[in-house]
Amino acid sequence: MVDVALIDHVFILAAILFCLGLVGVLVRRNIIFMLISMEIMLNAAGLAFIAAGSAWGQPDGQVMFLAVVTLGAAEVAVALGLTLLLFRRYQSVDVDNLKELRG
Amino acid sequence: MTMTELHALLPIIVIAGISVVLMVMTAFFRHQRLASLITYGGFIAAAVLVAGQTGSGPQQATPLLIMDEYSRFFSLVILVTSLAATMLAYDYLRRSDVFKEEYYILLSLAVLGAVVLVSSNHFAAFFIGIELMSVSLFAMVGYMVQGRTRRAVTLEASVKYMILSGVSSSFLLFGIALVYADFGVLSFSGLHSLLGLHSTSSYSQIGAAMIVVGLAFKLSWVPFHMWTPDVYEGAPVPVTAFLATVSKVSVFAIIVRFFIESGAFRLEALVQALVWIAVLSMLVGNGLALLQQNIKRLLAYSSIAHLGYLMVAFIAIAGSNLANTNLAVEATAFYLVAYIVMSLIAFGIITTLSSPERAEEAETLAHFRGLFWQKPGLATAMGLALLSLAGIPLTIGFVGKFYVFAAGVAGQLWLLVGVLIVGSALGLYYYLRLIMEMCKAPDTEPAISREETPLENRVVLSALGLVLLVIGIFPNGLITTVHAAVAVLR
Amino acid sequence: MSYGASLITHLWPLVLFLVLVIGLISLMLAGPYFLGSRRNARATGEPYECGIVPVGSAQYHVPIPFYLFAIFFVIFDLEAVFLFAWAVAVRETGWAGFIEALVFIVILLVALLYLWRLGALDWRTFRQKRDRASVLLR
Amino acid sequence: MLDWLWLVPGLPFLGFLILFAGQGKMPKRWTTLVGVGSVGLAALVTLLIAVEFYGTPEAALTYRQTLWTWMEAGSLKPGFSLYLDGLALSMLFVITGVGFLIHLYASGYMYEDEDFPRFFTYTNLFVAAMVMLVLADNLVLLFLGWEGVGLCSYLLIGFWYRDPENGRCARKAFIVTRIGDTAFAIGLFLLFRELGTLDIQDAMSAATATWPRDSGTATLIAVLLLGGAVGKSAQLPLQTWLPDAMAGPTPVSALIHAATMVTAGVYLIARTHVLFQLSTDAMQLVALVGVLTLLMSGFTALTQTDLKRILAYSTISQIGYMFLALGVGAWSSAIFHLMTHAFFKALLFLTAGSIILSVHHQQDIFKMGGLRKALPVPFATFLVGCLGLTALPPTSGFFSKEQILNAVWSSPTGGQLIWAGAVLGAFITAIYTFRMFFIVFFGEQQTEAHEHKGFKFHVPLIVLAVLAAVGGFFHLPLTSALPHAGHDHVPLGVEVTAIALPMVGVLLAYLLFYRQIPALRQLFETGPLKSLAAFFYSGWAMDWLYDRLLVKPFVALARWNSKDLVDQLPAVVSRGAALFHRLLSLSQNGQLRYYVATMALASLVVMAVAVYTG
Repeated sequence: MVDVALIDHVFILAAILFCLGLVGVLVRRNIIFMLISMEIMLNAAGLAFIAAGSAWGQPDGQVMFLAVVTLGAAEVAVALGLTLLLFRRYQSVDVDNLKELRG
Repeated sequence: MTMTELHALLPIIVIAGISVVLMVMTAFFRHQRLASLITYGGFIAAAVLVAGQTGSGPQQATPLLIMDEYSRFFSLVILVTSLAATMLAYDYLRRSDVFKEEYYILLSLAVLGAVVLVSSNHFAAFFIGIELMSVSLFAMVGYMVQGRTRRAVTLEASVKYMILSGVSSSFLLFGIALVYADFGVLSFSGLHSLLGLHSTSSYSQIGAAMIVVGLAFKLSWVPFHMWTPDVYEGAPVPVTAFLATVSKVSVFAIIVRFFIESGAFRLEALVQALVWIAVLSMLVGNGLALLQQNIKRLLAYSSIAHLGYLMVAFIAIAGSNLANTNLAVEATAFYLVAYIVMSLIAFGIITTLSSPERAEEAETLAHFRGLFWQKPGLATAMGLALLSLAGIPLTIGFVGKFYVFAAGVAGQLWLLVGVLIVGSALGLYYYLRLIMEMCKAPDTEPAISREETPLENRVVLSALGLVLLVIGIFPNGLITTVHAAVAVLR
Repeated sequence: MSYGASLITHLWPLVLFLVLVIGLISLMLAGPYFLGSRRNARATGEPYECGIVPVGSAQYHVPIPFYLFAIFFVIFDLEAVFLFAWAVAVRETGWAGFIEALVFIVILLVALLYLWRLGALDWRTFRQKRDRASVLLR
Repeated sequence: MLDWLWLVPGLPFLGFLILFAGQGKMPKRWTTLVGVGSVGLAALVTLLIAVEFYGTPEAALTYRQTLWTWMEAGSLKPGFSLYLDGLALSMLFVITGVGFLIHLYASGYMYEDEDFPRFFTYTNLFVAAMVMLVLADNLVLLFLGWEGVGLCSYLLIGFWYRDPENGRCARKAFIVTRIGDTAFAIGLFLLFRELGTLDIQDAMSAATATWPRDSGTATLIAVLLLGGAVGKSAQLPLQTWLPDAMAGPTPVSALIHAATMVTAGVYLIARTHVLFQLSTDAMQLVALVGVLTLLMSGFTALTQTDLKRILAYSTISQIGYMFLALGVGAWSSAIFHLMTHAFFKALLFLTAGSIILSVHHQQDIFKMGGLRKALPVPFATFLVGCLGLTALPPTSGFFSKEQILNAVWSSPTGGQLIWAGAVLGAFITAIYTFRMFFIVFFGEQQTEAHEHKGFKFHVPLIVLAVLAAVGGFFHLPLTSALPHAGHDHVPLGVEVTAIALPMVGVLLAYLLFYRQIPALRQLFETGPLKSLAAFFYSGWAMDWLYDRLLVKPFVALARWNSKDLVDQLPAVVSRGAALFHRLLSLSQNGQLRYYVATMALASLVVMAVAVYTG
């Protein structure tokens, strides 16, 4: 491990971001906010990659970050389409409307 | 990139080519038959290429991907499965009123992801593969939301799948980042001399746990399984067929490789956690299926249970005896194939009986009541699949379960073996219940359409049924193949 | 070098960046205040929204093409990031890298072609397209 | 030619598949062709194999054909291999040869039946399973064949399922043989556990190497196997199902319940003779079972009035002779008697079928009478069959039974007393056989009779009659497969007694039932002998005894318990399972955010486990 203290700090930040995102997904009912929270979780992982990569002096972390960002964009692309349909169906973006499938 | 690497990557390039060609085609004219033929052709060509490379030894193509017997075997399995699933979907799509061609684009992208996934021995390729597959899949789950005659639950299923899948991907990624931070390596084999050996750092422990959590979601291990029944029920049934087979099998194949090559089995606490996940999967899956009335949900729960059975063999790999671990790896590979065959038949029959033009899927017991008297061929195939799922002798499912059982006994996993037996007994009940339903006298007003079964479905289903029986009676051919395929691991 | 010193050497560009940003924004806000003339017309107090007159409720339906374009932008923009990575290492990767980048761009082009033919880049609403088609047919 | 061995079980099985796929929609002509032809071809292949087999020196008379190894998981490698030796070949002769003749006969006998195709579907499956049982080279396959023939027997006894009585008989047969099968399965399992191999030949050679003479384990396994054999072959104390099994069509009685399946027990003991040789006690038990059964069922047959039931009891009695032969170590004599018995008993059953068909399904012999004129061919063939059953020289039955009786006299597990019982049995056999014969064919004609003529009826009868007459001169290739009993020297007086007593019996029957001497009849119709006869008639009241001893208490116990444990246990299990299901279902509440929460919580647990216990 190189530069232990710095990387620990960044990882604590990333972990906080990750938890914030997770809590956001849990407590928000608005699907837009859930998506934003999801993006925060993804970016927390991205931040962790950048930090780890720079700690090891490798470009791999940044490469992974690019992949993460692309994934985020792709997910959002599909997600926004679904959000529109959700809004059209229920006239709201509250995911708690979705409870037909159960049992 | 050298020419040999290019040659090794050729199957993947062909699969990627399918989606590009389809996009160009769709841009200028729409034609479902042509699109389907291009897809079939691409899958067959890729499969032939993979088969042609079999036996040529391991080939590392770029640091990300490895083409060895193991990845070739599973690539082949995925391609053949996808071909069958695509053929089964043709008639269903034809009768629905949405754009059809994009389905093939999405499907070939998902297959591309799956093949990349099983060929990866590096976290980057692993992650790209799994996400390519997942993103394509949640587009496919929500594929029919636009149709005029849509099922109301499709949207719900796709939203749920998307959100949960996104959350699980984040777990997976964060886990990878933690492991990377600890060791500075992203390749599986690079971790082998590190992971679990210096246990001082909790980074890699938490990281490995988070990776397992992320994968557990994709594999619907209990308690990460909750999306499974909802998505299976809500998705159009051809998509469910694909989701239940290709995505499960590819992720399971790679988790086996990851655990063996990275030495993650040395993390004893994690293995202990896996034992409890396996116990829960077998019990909860079967318990939820017990009185389930919706066939798609029933199959979802049963697939949870089957993934639990698979875990018995998976955990048995952790043992120290080399012969036993080889047996366990073989058992997982064999059971995966068996699981594909059985599930594909079951979902294929639901696909065949469904009527998308009325936004109705053959998912209630009423659809199956008296099927033996109305459509004896389909009912026989369904009966075979159910018997195989229940693990009745002379079917592929029995041999698979026997294999898993043997692996569990050899690894002395008595708890897991015991639960496996209890789970199988519970399973017998609901599979036979469905068979009995098919044997009953039909309702006066049959719920299923009286249409002729399309040729494509008939061919695929009889081929699968034949495989189910032939491997059930002569399993040695597959056993030899599996044996050769898994020998490269470790 | 002590930990504190190393932190400073790591962080000073960030600090500088922050200072510059704050300075620039202050400048931009303060400049008009001193330089601009003051008039009190009807539209002066209204928020400026890129030329669109803000009328009605803030919660109105945005046409779907807006979202589509936003998504296209995000995606194609991100793909450019990969090209950027290639551009950094263009000499090391050589011709092989060039061909790979070419393939990548071609695939992007195909996607664009697909979007174009699908009509996703068409701003008009469904009704407008239909009317246009009927005009052409006539 | 030996390579064609797999065709012997394969052809009937193919026939079964074709008939099954035809689902009764094929024309009757085709059904006949497939049903009879498949068995005929199998018989032909057997014949060709036999020709080659006889050409090779006897010492090398084994042949193993591995079809495929089913799977190899760990050390367990169950495979599908066929093993042919003299013993198996002898059985194949009987099964395919006699089986073919019976099939041919059945194609005429069953022609009018609406379920004609179903009949051949079952019988073809039966032949395939029986051949599999005989040719099996490992215990798994043996057990598969064993259960297969049991299933076919069940299906065929209940063939006319519309009469619930037939269903009851089928169930009885199934349940009673099941008791034996359970013992058999336990025995097989023990054998596998002790010797670690499923291969029969390996197991036999391992048995001699592992266990000393008269070892407890060997005795236990042998007795358990005997339990299976007793059930399948309807020996004491599990013999009660066979008379009821006559509810099936007569060709079935001939094929399954006389010639082949019921002799599976004999085959089993002969196949595992090494094991029995290790244990004197087990051998003694086999001999005792044999002699007691043959006496008991002989006396019972004496008083029966139903033609088929007489034959059924005589079958039990004759299999008793085979068991006796096995018990005294006269292995090849047992198989020899098995073959000759198959000839004359199949003949008797088929003839009985013809008679019954001619008199409009009348089975009571006292309502027939004087049929000699009306049915000349059955009369002649029945006579040959009766002579064989009575073992009068020079019919086939004479040779085999003489061998057995001589072996009993000189064997350590036999002895004079058992010999006396066996000879008494032979005497009784003569009486009841000719009682039946005289009553059916002589005296006053009681009923109309129309003989069913034709190729399909007469050819099997005549061929079987010839076999029953001259079958005693056949030489079975058993020398290498079974240990030779040694040449039995018995005193001349003993031999003469054994030959003479049946003749006396015939004479007695002649006097009683042909001449009907009043003094003798009076003896039987009055006093203690009459009640004795009633006792015999009821099959020594065995059914009554079982009913009182086992069935009634069990039913009473069940009834008394119906609200209690026995019923409650499954109910508790099912209710518990349902409750389990409902509880779990609550977790699937469809709420997305609840799912995320569960996931987050679970991942927290997994991570905590990984960190704090790692």
